[in-house]
Amino acid sequence: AVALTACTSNTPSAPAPGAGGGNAASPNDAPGKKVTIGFSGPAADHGWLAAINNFATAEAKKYSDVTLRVAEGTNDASMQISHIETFINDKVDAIVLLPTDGAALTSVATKATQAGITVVNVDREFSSSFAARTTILGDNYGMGVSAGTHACQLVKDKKLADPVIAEIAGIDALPLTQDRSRGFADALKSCGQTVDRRVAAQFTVESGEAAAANLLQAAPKLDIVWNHDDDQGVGVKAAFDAAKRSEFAFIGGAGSANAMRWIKAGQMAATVIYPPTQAADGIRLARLLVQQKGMSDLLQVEVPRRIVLNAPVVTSSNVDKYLPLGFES
Amino acid sequence: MRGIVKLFPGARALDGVDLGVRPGEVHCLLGQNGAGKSTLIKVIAGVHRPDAGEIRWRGEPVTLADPQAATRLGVATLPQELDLVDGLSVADNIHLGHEHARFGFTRRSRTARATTALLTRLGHPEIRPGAEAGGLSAAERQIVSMARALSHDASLLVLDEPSAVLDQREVARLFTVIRELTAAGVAIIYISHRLEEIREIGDRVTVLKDGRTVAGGLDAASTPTKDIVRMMTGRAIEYAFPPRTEEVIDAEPVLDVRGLSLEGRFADVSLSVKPGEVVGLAGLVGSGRSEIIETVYGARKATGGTVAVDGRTLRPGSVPAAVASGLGLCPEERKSQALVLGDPVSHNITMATLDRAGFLDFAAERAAAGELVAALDVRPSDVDREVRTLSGGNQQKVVLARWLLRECRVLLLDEPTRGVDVGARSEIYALVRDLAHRGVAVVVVSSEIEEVLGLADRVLVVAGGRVLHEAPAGELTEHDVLDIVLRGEAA
Amino acid sequence: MKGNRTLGLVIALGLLCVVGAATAGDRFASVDNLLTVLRLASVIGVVSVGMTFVITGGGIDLSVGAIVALSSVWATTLATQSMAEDVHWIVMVGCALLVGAGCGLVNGLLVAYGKIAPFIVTLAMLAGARGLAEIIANRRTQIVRDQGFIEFFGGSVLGVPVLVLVFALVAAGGWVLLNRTTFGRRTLAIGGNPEAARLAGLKVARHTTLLYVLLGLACGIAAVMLMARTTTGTSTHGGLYELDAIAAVVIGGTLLSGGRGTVVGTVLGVLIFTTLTNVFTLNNLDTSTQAVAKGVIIVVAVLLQQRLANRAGESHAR
Amino acid sequence: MKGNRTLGLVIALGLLCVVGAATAGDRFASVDNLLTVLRLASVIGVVSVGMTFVITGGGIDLSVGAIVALSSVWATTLATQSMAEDVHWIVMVGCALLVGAGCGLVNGLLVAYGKIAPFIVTLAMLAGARGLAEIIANRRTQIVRDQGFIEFFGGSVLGVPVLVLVFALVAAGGWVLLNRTTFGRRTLAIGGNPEAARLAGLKVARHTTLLYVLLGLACGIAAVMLMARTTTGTSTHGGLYELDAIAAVVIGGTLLSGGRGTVVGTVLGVLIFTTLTNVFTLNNLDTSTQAVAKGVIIVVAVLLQQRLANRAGESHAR
Ligand SMILES: Nc1ncnc2c1ncn2[C@@H]1O[C@H](COP(=O)(O)OP(=O)(O)OP(=O)(O)O)[C@@H](O)[C@H]1O
Ligand SMILES: Nc1ncnc2c1ncn2[C@@H]1O[C@H](COP(=O)(O)OP(=O)(O)OP(=O)(O)O)[C@@H](O)[C@H]1O
Ligand SMILES: [Mg+2]
Ligand SMILES: [Mg+2]
Repeated sequence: AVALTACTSNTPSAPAPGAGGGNAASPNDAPGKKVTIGFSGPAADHGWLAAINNFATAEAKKYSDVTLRVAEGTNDASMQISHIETFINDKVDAIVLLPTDGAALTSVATKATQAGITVVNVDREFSSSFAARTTILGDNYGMGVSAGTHACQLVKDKKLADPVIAEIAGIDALPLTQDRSRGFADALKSCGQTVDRRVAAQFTVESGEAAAANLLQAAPKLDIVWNHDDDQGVGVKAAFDAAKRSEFAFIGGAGSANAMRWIKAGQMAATVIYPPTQAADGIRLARLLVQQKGMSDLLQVEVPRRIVLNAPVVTSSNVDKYLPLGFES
Repeated sequence: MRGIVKLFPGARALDGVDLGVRPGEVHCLLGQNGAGKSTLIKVIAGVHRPDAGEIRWRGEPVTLADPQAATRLGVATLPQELDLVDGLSVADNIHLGHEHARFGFTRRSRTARATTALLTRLGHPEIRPGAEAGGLSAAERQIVSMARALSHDASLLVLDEPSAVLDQREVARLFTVIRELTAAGVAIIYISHRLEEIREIGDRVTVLKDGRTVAGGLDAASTPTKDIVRMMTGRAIEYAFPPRTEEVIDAEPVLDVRGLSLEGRFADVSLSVKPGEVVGLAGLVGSGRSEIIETVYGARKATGGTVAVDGRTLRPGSVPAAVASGLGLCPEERKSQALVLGDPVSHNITMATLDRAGFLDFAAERAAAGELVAALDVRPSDVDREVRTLSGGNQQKVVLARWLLRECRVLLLDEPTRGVDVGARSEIYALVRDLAHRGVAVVVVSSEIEEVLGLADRVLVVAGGRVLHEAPAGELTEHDVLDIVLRGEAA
Repeated sequence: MKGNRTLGLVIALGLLCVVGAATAGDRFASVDNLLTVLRLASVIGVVSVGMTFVITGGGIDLSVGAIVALSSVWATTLATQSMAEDVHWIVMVGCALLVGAGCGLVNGLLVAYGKIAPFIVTLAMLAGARGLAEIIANRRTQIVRDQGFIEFFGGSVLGVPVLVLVFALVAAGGWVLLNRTTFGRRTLAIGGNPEAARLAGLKVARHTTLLYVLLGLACGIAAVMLMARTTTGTSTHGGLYELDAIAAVVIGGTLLSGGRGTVVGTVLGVLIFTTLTNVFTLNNLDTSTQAVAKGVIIVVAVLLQQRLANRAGESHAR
Repeated sequence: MKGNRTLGLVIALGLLCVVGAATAGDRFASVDNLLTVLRLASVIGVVSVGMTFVITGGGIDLSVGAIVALSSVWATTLATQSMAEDVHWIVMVGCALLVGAGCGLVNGLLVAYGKIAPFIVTLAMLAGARGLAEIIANRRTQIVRDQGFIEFFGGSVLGVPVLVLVFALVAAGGWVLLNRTTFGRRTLAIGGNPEAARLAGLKVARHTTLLYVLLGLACGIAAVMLMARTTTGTSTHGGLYELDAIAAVVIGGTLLSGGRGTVVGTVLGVLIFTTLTNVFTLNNLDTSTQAVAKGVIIVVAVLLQQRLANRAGESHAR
């Protein structure tokens, strides 16, 4: 798996043209055949998704041979299908698609592939492997596992007997939230623990604050809290601070710059990275695919079919390494 | 019907009413405002269920559980508060609930034909079956309601104040239709506050007072007016207009309207009213009188001409400007244009006196409202009661009270006695005169030419959106006015 | 007035098309793109036609999106799908319609006989139905396995996608029902003046209930269409449909207070919103700018349309 | 009637508290938890009080959430924050209030003078303001750096959190304004029968505009409170506030069609919803079950309350 083929600069406003990211520069960046890429993702209604968008557009700007078409972000599968249909009508060369729901977008993606368009599937996987040329997956289940494993580590390190473990999930109706929770629960099971309290927020700062405020009342004493999303984490943290509660280890998710800074300042135990650069990577890969180039770090001349991103845990011991990668949300 | 009782929260609307109606007769129902006439009608129509009493139909006891049941029996009603659906066409309104249809699909040409036939019978072939009811004038709406009642081919037709907004000509047409119906054996219950109508059309009279039958089956033609009025009100009332001011007013006019026009409605209307003067607008239904005074008031934006109060020209189309300079309007349709039905009487009375920002003084508000309610004899005299639950005539008094409280200098009255009983009517007449004495300028619009002539000092005759004639009221007779109007219409 | 109102919408749509063609050229003015717009409009369009009836009848329904979600989920459960496998995919369709109509019935009964404000009833249904959908689906996306179903609804008849055809049928049926039947007349009457309607002997409560059932049925149809389009049933389907549908209905000229409704206006309203999104996408506007532009365009369009209606109204009066 | 209606709400809230205490014991019935509930209720509560006025006056506002978002974003931009650093954090507060009132003014002018249906105007504002917020914030969460601001609004006075105090003040002010001033009375009249109000000489258009400005101002206050609570300003603040606020207002007994409004009812409505969520969370219910339970509880509560009101009404008549 390739971890973070991201750019050096994490702020999209300061793109480094032609730079091949932290990984070795390669002749692949040299301008080639003109490529039109359509990009469609969910409504950028929270920080991580906004970062996805920002990284994607910034990445596209780096290449003089890439024209990016961005469809309106939407949470309605039907609407997103019509965006893809528009791209097909438009005869774009490639489509980078972060579906609102992988299964729901599968058939239209298959149609695009059949129309000869290179489809790159990002983050939420299609239900058919014929729908996309390449799939870049953030690992939601793995993210839960990472968080759970780290929690188990904490239990062992601190020698907690009968610890109270809480989980603040994101939008509960989304399959990705279910995957994260499942991963978390499975990892905890391995060290004999369970989730004692679970609340769900809406991926927004405000809902995070409200959910956390209620959670704190529900549990007078907490040992470990895993919050799925660092963007809502800003609100969660505000609730903790307002209640002056810090007796527990606070683990985050996604890996925003805010979270990293808190870790550095000792206000947070850890966060699990869920890279918001996936779509940007998708655009790079789409360009390579259309220009029929391979990935320079691989001996393979073809771009792989499936790339699963790692979900590393950031703690105070390695935060300095990851801080530059934290996204501002 | 025997011993009908109907209770409302806080009121005994009907308290043992007896009523017997024979086929082919016109049975008149008389009573003061709030006597319970409309409530009784609603019981017959199946709208209200009586709390006690017995209803027999052709000798059989029946229960009228809902309006459908009444319709099935052959009862059709024309309710007092015109209940038309604004968004529907005239034809659809008339046939609502018993549409001409096949398999649920409306048969439009048939409906239109039936509608035209009904309207022609009522003398109004010019009302288009396809016109939206919302765009009709009050009188036209009344006609449509009447057509609606007729469309049922009922054997008992109940008319609750059908003539309230109609002029003489219309009333005459209505009577022709009623006579046709009675000749065919249809029974009619007829409610009106105009006693002369009762004499003309009625066969027998039942008088209600405070929810009880005080007299039933009186002969309509021979019972003396005095007796009827005494039975209704418990006292004798002279049904007469108060004397006019004799002295010539030589003050400058308060209200001065010059060349006022509203495109497509009326043109070049000039009128001036001096303090203490009562000016009447006479004319037939649809002649544009309501629109003229609404435009004077700023409720409609004039397309030409000026309105000046005390020599200062008002901003056209601004009601607040008009009110600020002392104008007040009692509009034609009290329910939709004047009252907040769900609010208490007191709030409705003080509504026009809220223009200053600040805190409310409840005690003062209730006291002021209470005083006016007492002065105008609004019944019941409870100022906290929702206006909705007041009878029609009492609602009208509430609107009047609003402008009395404001002490406006020019009062515009559009059909001020619509639905008001004999007693209250003479009270309102006296009130208007009294106001004039105190220097208020009054403009009165009424479809009863007699009322305009009796009440006003000076009369303007309006037809087709033009002022045809202006003369002191004393110099005109009903006949003259009709003559002028008809000649004007012909021209 | 009514004709002018519709004319205003047609002009707005026309202008939008002109802008689309001018800025995106052939990419906009192609048959394929037209069909894309129509397909997108179909699902929300069916819901909006149903919503026209409820709003015309003096009600409102916030639960349409949730009902769509619940119907789609229920129709794609393992049980339903395996039954459909044994019998025919029509079972899934029937299930979706039944669930939709059932939810509508609950709404209708509570509004008409429980006498609770429609806003509250359907708000409760919004929460309840979506919650139930999540529970049934266990928050997973359920995939439609029946290829016959997908092929049927994903297919075309004489070049017209079946989805668009369904929308056209629903719209035509809705128009006839509202304008040419006693049911429609009564709906207008009940919305415009419920008291008068009662006096006229209409069965107001029963009729009101029927209106909600009708809308529920429309939601069921929309769920089927969505299942075909996305090949899935999930509790996240139909998100914010309530706003979209009400917006289309109101922009179309139906009075939110009831008593006046136009199916043609609703259809135009839906098309305007869908075309707007399409033109935006073709012109590569970013989402935030789109939102701002959308807001401004709505206001300007309605203002213009009102001017137009007034002017026409005046000249009519002369 | 009105008293009974409020009584019904009080009983509903009381029952909820009993259930809370029974199922969650001391965790529910503690001062801390009470304050938590109140703090949660504060932000949406302020918006709902403002909404009461607009709805009572016959309007509706779908843009409240978007206005909250825009205000919070505008008040936390780099420019505003550095100006606040130089002067005082009151600058941020002023900025939020001004932006809120400004948006309200635009809504009001378009409704009252543009004569566009409030639903459409505020729908446009919903899209526009949120889009603008996203553009200004570049979809980032802007962190409030001024500690003075956070400490002030995060603090307590005599054990009562400042946020709760602000809510209490707004509610009390709203109550006085609606029930004890000519402004409130005019609002009722205009909502009850706008034509009658106009013919009685009230400045209907100006007053209507003011109502929207008032609500905009409330949104500005809510934005400040949210900034203090979350220590951030972002374009995602205020999500679905329109539904929550309207729901609280309507449950509280204000007529959606205007003409009748109760601030006390609204406050109770907000408290009921907030307490419900709190009790659910204390009992560790999952969100789907919460949603279903919420739907059922709303309907049952309103039905019960109506029964109660009717019975009381009858006994009153005897
Ligand atoms: N819904 C109601 N609730 C309470 N009281 C009512 C209601 N409807 C009517 N009333 C009362 O019943 C009494 C009779 O009213 P009704 O309308 O029958 O009078 P009416 O004889 O028709 O008077 P008018 O000549 O003014 O029309 C009045 O005192 C009125 O206030
Ligand atoms: N909003 C409207 N739209 C179309 N026509 C109208 C409207 N209002 C009034 N009219 C028409 O204008 C004419 C004048 O009506 P208006 O009400 O002023 O007459 P009027 O003399 O007061 O008679 P009355 O009030 O007794 O009907 C009528 O023919 C009426 O149909
Ligand atoms: Mg009456
Ligand atoms: Mg008139």
